Amino acid sequence: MTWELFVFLFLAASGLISALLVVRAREIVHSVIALATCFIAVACMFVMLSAEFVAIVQILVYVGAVVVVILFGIMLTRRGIMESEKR
Amino acid sequence: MNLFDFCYGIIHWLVDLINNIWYWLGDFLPWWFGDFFTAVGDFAASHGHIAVMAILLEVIIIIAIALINVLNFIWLDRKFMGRMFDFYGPYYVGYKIGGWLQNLADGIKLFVKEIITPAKADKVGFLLGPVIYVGSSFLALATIPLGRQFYVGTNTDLASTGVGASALIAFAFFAIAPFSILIAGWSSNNKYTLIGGMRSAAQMMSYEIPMLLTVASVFLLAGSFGFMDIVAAQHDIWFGIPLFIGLVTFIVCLAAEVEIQPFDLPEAEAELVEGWTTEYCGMRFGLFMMTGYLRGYIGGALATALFLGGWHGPAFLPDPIWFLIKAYTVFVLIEWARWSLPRVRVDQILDIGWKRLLPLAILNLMIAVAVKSMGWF
Amino acid sequence: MWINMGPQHPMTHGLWNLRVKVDGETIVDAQPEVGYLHRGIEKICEGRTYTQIIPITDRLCYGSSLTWSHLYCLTAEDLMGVEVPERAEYIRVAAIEMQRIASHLMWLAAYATDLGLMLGFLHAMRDREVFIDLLQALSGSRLTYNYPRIGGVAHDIPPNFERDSLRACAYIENRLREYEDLYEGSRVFMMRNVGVGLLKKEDAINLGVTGPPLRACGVNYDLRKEMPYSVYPEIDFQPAVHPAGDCYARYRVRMDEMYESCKIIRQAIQKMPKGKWRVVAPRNAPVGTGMGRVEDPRGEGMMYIVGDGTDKPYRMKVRSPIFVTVSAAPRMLIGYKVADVVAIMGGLDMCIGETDR
Amino acid sequence: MEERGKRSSAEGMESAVGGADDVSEEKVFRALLDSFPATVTDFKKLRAGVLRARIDRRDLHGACVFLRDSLGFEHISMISAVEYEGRFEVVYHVASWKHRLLLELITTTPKDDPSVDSVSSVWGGANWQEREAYDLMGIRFNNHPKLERILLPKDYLYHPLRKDFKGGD
Amino acid sequence: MADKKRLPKSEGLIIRPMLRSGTQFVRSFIKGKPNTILYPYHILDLPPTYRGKHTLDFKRCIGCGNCVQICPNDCMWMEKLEDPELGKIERPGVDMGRCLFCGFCVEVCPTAALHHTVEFELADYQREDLRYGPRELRDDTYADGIVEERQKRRLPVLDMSKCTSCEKCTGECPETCIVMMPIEKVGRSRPEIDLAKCTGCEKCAIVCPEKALEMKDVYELYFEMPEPKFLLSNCTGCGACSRACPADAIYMMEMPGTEKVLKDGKKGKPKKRAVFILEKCVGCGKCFRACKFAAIEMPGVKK
Amino acid sequence: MLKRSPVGSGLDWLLKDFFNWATRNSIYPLHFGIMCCALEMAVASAPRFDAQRFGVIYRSTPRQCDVLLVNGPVSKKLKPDLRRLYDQMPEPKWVIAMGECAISGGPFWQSYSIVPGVNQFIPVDIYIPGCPARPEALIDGFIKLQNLIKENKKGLLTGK
Repeated sequence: MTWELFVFLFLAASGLISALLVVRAREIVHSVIALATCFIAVACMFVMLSAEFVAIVQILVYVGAVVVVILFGIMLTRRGIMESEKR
Repeated sequence: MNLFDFCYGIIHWLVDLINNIWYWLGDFLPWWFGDFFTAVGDFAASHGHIAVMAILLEVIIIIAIALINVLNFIWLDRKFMGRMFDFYGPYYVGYKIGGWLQNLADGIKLFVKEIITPAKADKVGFLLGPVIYVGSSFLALATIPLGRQFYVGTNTDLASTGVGASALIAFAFFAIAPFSILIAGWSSNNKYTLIGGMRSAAQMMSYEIPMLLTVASVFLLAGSFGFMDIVAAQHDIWFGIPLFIGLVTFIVCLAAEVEIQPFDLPEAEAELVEGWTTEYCGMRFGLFMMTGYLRGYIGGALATALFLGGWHGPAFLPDPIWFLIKAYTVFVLIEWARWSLPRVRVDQILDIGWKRLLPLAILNLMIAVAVKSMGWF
Repeated sequence: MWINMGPQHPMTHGLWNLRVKVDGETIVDAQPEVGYLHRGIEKICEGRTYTQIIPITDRLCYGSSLTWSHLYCLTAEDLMGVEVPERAEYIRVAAIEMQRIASHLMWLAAYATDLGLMLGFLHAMRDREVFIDLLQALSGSRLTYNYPRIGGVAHDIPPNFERDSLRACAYIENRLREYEDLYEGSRVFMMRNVGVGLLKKEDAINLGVTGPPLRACGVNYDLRKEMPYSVYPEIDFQPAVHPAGDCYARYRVRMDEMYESCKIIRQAIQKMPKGKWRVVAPRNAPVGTGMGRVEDPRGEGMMYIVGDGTDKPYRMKVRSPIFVTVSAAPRMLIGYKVADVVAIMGGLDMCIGETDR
Repeated sequence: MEERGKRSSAEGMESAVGGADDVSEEKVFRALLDSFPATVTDFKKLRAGVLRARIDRRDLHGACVFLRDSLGFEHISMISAVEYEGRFEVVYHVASWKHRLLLELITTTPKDDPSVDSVSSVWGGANWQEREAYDLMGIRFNNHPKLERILLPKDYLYHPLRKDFKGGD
Repeated sequence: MADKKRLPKSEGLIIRPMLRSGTQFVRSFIKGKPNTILYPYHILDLPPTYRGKHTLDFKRCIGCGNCVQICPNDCMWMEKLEDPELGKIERPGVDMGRCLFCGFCVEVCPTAALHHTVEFELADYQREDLRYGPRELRDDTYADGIVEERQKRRLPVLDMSKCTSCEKCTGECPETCIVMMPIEKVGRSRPEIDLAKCTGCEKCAIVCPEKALEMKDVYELYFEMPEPKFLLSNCTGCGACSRACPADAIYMMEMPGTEKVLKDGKKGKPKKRAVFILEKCVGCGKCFRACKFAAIEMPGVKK
Repeated sequence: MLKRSPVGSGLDWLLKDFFNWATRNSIYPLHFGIMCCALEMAVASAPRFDAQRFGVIYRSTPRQCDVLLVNGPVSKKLKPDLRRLYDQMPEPKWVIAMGECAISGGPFWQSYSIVPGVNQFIPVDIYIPGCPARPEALIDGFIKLQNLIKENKKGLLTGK
């Protein structure tokens, strides 16, 4: 029982839970937030495996780019968000 | 002396002090107290614990530096702007130090203000937006060194030169911001914030590419991802001189990344009320505003470390001062352009990004490759 | 998606609402909505005597209040048949042209903020103060001058006024060249303005657009030349015209007008005769109608007064140039980006005070 | 893009100021009378360049089309509605830039049926001015594309510029 | 000047505006002091004609109420008060919360008692504090210190109680602007002076044996004030208008033929009738308001 | 939230004067122009008068403002919108009625479409007379507002 195990368990749990939330979340933007959390958890695991470069690239590419692109896709396709609630 | 040494010394001094007190009191107390204190002393003076202490101390130092820099930056911005606009800027609050306390007053006032969450806003996103934005920006700040000794190393090895891929880490965390901005803009449930968030994300995404390409040329010349190595490689000549195109491209991209004037479409005051911060109030808005300037400082620091030779300078000033002077100069340069240029349009900004800056960045990369293959670096 | 811009919005410079329908960032429909500042000035004026109306017409347009009180005095003089002394006419012309420069500088400042150029805003505001100071010395107030009277002007010019106004003209001409550097010298400004908000000449004429937006479409029409009032026939100047019809042309026309106004001020100061500056106007107006037209900084201002023999007008109608020009705004907006709204609407120089009355 | 660099000046610009074919006041008068002999009355020259004519409201639209197309009155300056005892008068100030003329065209409408034909199809600039006249004076303009209140709230009950209006709610 | 305009070039990308702003920066720095006026410490010099808070000279003011009448916004009112020096008087007050600062009240004041100062710091916490009564406006020294823009004229002013209708002044006037006008039904005449022609030569005042014509400084007035129309048939001779008139322009004269026939056949005292000296009238309408018998008409004045 | 917690009360007890100092020295008015006085409001931030010396910065959104600067006549069409702007502002907030139109309706007080005075539906703290009020008068009003805040002795637990 070293501290690495605890950290790993924590990361794994958060990764799993957030992955579950990606599927289960009612609001689609929430699931994207959960996806980002999942990616970050994975990146942290890479750090634990001493693969710092992969971790950084994981954050740079996935969180910084892929998630944003997904978010863009959601917002541009779902007009309902923007059409609703006319002031 | 680095931070680890510093913590080591302090902890050992403290443990010694407590042990001395204990020895003095030892005659009057039962024996198991002594064992307890010895155990605590051993734990406190252990290598791992001191490392954790050092990290905490680093965090505090980083935040302190960041906050003081932000206060300085806002003050500098306002005073510089004021002289350019032919007026004083902040003047009476902290009269003796040139109105420097104005920003402090602003911050404290925002802290005091009531925080309103709009009724129709998405509560989670509305809270997470500033958290991610501020957190990622502080993380990006973490790896930027101020001097040869003044850096953050997370390892306990005294001879280390900081985190290996520190520059890459800084850029990775720098790149998270559009995500948080999109979340913040979407969850406010306001059309202006939504458009602002979309614009901001689009702009940051498209400017990240030329920016990373120029940075790649620097990595190529220095042969490392770490700030320490990059700065050390600039001992003879700044990278900004062979890679002048890269420097210019980088600064333009920085202006777009930190959303200041010619590229501040997301906060375009004239068309979108306050951009994606429209619905935020109180300290949340204060954090946004502060982090905006913080990112300005990060930008200046990055440009300094990558292109302008970091802390290298004549020896009559200490390294961190040189570094800060350069970072402030870059910031003032950006501010200068900011106050004398109008804002560009959203399609034009993408045009500039993709059609002008990307080819320039690639050209810069080719120059770097040429220079490297000539064997000059 | 419909976006409401206003009534509280930094773009509007006043109180009005622009509903814009956007597809992505492109405008497909626009509906200006005015009336948030409707004060019923026409009704109020029916309950005031002819003299008392002058300060209220001052409040018609906060950008160039002198033009409107001058227009009112012209109309009332037309109704009553009052002859104005020549010195008063020259003082009025000089004051109006100063007001025109101040108004255009205010426009420049507002336009600069619209485009995000804070420097332009503050410098234009700073230089506007020079003319505000002159008008303040002339009339005694900063913004609502209450200076023209039916049958002349309220006071004679103060001492040193000639010298100061000539200096101010020289000063502003230098400054205008700096502005040209600041605006046209920048690539970004040209990108934002050239080819934006195009209005065809035929459309402009049909939609009743007047003033700088019309002259920016290549129509050389200036009421100071066409239907000269006051002493404009004796003054040599050229109306500023630009053929392009876009935002840049509007900007250019206004800048040229400021140069022309400096010329007019110089001539008016030089030609100003000695003599009386005011005659006593009758209290009651005859039965009949009076009509006056002037070239406001924003377009064609017009007033129509029906008198019924008492000391109060029976009906007073104001034609505001911007009220008509705004109705042409959708024609300019459709097809451009949301960010162009500020450039186009800013280029029209909105003044809600006269629009809503 | 050539024009961007072109200096703005009045030269080379088509001048709207009148040419050789000046239409004098009498010519306008004669042309109007010839075309609408029954309805145009009370023709008068107020001062140089300003004319006045009264016209029956039935012929208003036709006269306006005639004015624009044949006589070159291309600009509508102002539409004002005036309430007199027993009648409303709608005053159109129509300007001809070419001939430097301003025509004050007055049409009368009875109080129980205040309606005239809309001229917004003739001059686009008349659109909002007619809406304003409807809003403040309550004169209905037939065939107007969108006759709504413009300055006052949509649910306002009165027409405030009428003489019998005292304060409203 | 306009010919030398530079062509709009944009080749400089962003260099020219940045140079321009940099020049401004350097200029401001070298000068050491920007354009700003440090307001609460340095106050801008305002022109003497500036229209700020009002000030009222109690001694000059005659309480005519012309300022109240001409105020386009009804923000002034007349307040009755007792002054130890001046007795019972009526003086105007101003509601600063509604005043337009248009300056008509100052312009119309026949004795130049009301003035605008250059004071503008009127901000207050309560709406009621913005109503400035006459006591708050009082400043008896201010009006003497300023140069009045309106011209003073020396004019002969008639004191009807001394006039004997001797007609000497008519013959003396070189401009022939004095005409003897018979007073309706009284049987006497009084000199009426055409103010437009009068040059202020003082000859009439010198020649007057009863000193009824006196030279006085009168401010020129540019407003046409309403003139009272007197209907003799309605007058009952109560004298209310004469008492109300702040400018002493109404005299009560005995009119022959109105005596009451007493029981013993003798005639009593003749009744008095008002006589208006319109040169002195300031057009305030107080007589109109004071008259209860509709003997005075004043179109355009509210009752 | 911070108010009610013991931490908040403690902070307030300790740093009351400090919070008060910060609040009164950083006044953000709403950038909301109605009529003539709006121009003078703009001039007040221009180089000649420079309200920024006192920490006055105009913000465009009501969420980030402390002061609602009503600078013109409020028509009946605008009244609900203005009330909404006021409600959107976070506590502590103040209202300045600038110019005659905002104080009492000004020249339009008899008009059928103008609310005679903004104090009929919003509590007003400072009245600045003037038509329009000079920029200096506005700055004077801001200084008086600072005095008002100082006299209220409110720290963290601000509001009315």
